[in-house]
Amino acid sequence: MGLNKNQIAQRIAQELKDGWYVNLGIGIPTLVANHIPKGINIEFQSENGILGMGPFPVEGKEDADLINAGKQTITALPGASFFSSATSFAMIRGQHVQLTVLGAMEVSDVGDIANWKIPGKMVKGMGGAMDLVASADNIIVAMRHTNRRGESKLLSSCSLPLTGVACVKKIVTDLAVIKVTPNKGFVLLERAPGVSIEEIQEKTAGRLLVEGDIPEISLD
Amino acid sequence: MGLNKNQIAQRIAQELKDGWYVNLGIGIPTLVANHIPKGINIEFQSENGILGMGPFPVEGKEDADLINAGKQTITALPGASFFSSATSFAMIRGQHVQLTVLGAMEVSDVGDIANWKIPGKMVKGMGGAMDLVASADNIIVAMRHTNRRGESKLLSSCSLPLTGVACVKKIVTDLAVIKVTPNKGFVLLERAPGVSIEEIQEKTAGRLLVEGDIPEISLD
Amino acid sequence: MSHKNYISKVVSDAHAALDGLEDNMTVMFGGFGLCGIPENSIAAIRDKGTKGITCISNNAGVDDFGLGLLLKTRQIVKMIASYVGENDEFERQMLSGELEVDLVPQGTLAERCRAAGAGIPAFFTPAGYGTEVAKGKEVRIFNSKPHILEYAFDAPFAFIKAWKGDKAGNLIFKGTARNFNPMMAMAGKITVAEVEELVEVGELDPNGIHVPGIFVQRIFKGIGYEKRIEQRTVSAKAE
Amino acid sequence: MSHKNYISKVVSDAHAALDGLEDNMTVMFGGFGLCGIPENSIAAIRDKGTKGITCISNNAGVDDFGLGLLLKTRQIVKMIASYVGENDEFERQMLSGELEVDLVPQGTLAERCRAAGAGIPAFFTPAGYGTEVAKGKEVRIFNSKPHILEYAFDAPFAFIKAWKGDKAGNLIFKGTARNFNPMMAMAGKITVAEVEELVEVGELDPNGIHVPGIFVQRIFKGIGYEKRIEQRTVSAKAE
Repeated sequence: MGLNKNQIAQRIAQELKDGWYVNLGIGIPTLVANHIPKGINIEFQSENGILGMGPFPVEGKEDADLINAGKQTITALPGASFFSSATSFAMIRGQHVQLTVLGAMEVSDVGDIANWKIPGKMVKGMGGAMDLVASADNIIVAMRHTNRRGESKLLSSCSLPLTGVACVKKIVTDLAVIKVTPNKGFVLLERAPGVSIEEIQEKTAGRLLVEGDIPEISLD
Repeated sequence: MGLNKNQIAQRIAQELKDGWYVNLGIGIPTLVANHIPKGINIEFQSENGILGMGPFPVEGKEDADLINAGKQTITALPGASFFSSATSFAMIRGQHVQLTVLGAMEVSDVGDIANWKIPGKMVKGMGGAMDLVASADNIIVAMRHTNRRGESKLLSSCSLPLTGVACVKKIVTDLAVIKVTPNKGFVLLERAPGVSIEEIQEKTAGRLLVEGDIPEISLD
Repeated sequence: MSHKNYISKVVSDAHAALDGLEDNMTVMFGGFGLCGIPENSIAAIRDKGTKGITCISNNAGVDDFGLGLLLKTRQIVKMIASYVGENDEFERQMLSGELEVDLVPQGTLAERCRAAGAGIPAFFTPAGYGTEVAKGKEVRIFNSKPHILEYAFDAPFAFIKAWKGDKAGNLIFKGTARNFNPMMAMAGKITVAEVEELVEVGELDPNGIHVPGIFVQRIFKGIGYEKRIEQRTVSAKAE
Repeated sequence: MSHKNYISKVVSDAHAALDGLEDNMTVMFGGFGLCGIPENSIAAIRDKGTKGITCISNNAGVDDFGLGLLLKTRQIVKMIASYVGENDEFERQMLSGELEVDLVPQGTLAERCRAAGAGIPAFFTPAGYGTEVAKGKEVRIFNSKPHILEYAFDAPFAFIKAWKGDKAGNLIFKGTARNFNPMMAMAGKITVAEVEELVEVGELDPNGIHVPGIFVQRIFKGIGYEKRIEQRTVSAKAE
């Protein structure tokens, strides 16, 4: 079976630590904001220039001057601040943002990530992704374990143009939670309820270390 | 004879052009602000973080949070802005300040300047002087033509540790107005009322070009 | 007093603000997506018909708004940006080779603009190392981490948009409409700021200025702001 | 909601703010002259007796105030600054060799702090080229002008002072008391901000924040500010 998008986001939210500033990418990462654990205080940064980003506005309250990096209308929470793109990326490059969560098309077993360009297809640009992955101390990738053709997205080396090298620390997919280590490659930490280790092994093309008991992901 | 401090400042003020942002150093340069010609609009920058610096406050209105780079209490004029030291030196280094006026201990005939350190004496530091002289498009030095021992301060090469190289464009002293050119050295433009060309030549140790009529400085 | 205590930057309108803008120049445009873009200046450039523009902007607008207007008229020959999706005409011109595109990581783009304005000709950043962005660039290790050398941008003109401005060119932005505008103000040799509200000198708090007037050469009050929203997203209304 | 929407940075006082400050650390101090200096933190460091401090600060205070207090007690072993006049004890220690001094051009100092906070490990600047400041440094020509390579500063602690701050660490400065404080806030691994007014989250205008709370790890309300004036200069009173 595996996790759905919301469950992937919920599992990633378990990684949050009190007092972290967090940057969430477009797609599944955005959903992480809906699952902040009790007692954990988090501020969300959006790289276009806001700290303290809140939920979407209620209808009629949209403000063209208040958007996130996905160009969606948002709100600002009490304690928010606005700043320039230079200051925003100073926060990111200077490692003041403790966690970046983003999607990926491919991740290699040394932590390389490809998520911005498919040769032959229209290139939209890397936006802030290269700055984010090159800088963040802690990068979690949220993605499906395989692509639409059923091929593994966890590879020994990326086939697509890279966004960053040796930067991904953890991957949460519909099937598993995986740590990325420079020497041992992918290390299986948890599996989705009802998903077998064999299935994960089969769908992971890069080196995958399975050691000891692998517990099921708990979402409670 | 020669010009006094205020007259040197007054002559330098004639160089001001409408719409210029100007940074004035400590000493004679500060006095330039008292002589802005009619119809000329100038904003003064102080490198500790203000544009639109005004005169000293009236007694009782001093504010410890409002000083200039000489640590003197000042005022802010309408249209002023405050900013960080990084932004302040972005203005300076990025050549947004059109004119810097500062004092000097020595200037060479290729425009090198020494004004921050005397070997064997207590070194106080260069403050912002090195940034100012390395960056400004237009640097005018205000100083006496000779030092206390009567020795020329306009040399073929500086004997003191440099603040910057090939940067001074013009010098206004008690005796003369002198242009500094990379190839011909000092070029005499004007002489103080009653001061002879011979006296200026005698008191200028570096190469000095005297060509054609040299008018007297006019202060009206 | 025979002189004002400030330097007036006011020009009458967007058209007057373009004085000196010529074909084949590099031009910066503030904004992120359609947020905080200089709507009046873009329209005036379209009307003026300036050609051969190399455009530095984080995005390229949409088909019928923002920089999309200048793409439609083929006034832009090269686009330096970090993200150029959401624009069919852009895609067509790029794929046909009519439009040259140079993609730059967003943080690097921002910092290269700031560097230009701050007199920093080059700096090292980790962004893009190991990717095609690093191709041909100097690599150096700092704190055991590889970085690449990136250069400041040059731009004879920058067009930006602020919320409020005074006649001396001091600017204040609202919300996330600030984005690239402050650095491009710093970088432009001639920076044109259009504002929603143009106030008298002295009306803005000197502690609250986002861009000091020294970085602005021309300012005018814009008109008819559309401020289009690209992705209107809302929450369920509270009961 | 079971969680706050902000991250509280409040500590009880200057003493509590020093937690983790150990001997032989590099420490940044905001301020220009005696303007905008963290008076409470300096006093607390004196009381704590932390030794072997390498101090990054534009100035060194005066004999009996500012960093002069930590010089008197010999808690500072090295001073990185742009201007260190007006302090006899400083001069004595420097001439006797007790105190190491590294003089850095003021703009370079400011930019090296910002760079540290912005993840820029090194940048080129024209300041100091051809002078003793350039000794041993890499020189490179950009636009026919020589520049030198300067490195970001590292600092496990930064002590800064703001006018107002909220509990999430957002800061606002007043007048020229801003100076080095914002960049040092960015550069400090642990940045301690003392403020004259500590307000609730939500009281400060998010458009008007000078230093976003992300750059501040600890904040407290300072007490007994002396705010000494170094050069009291006045104009003749208008009649």
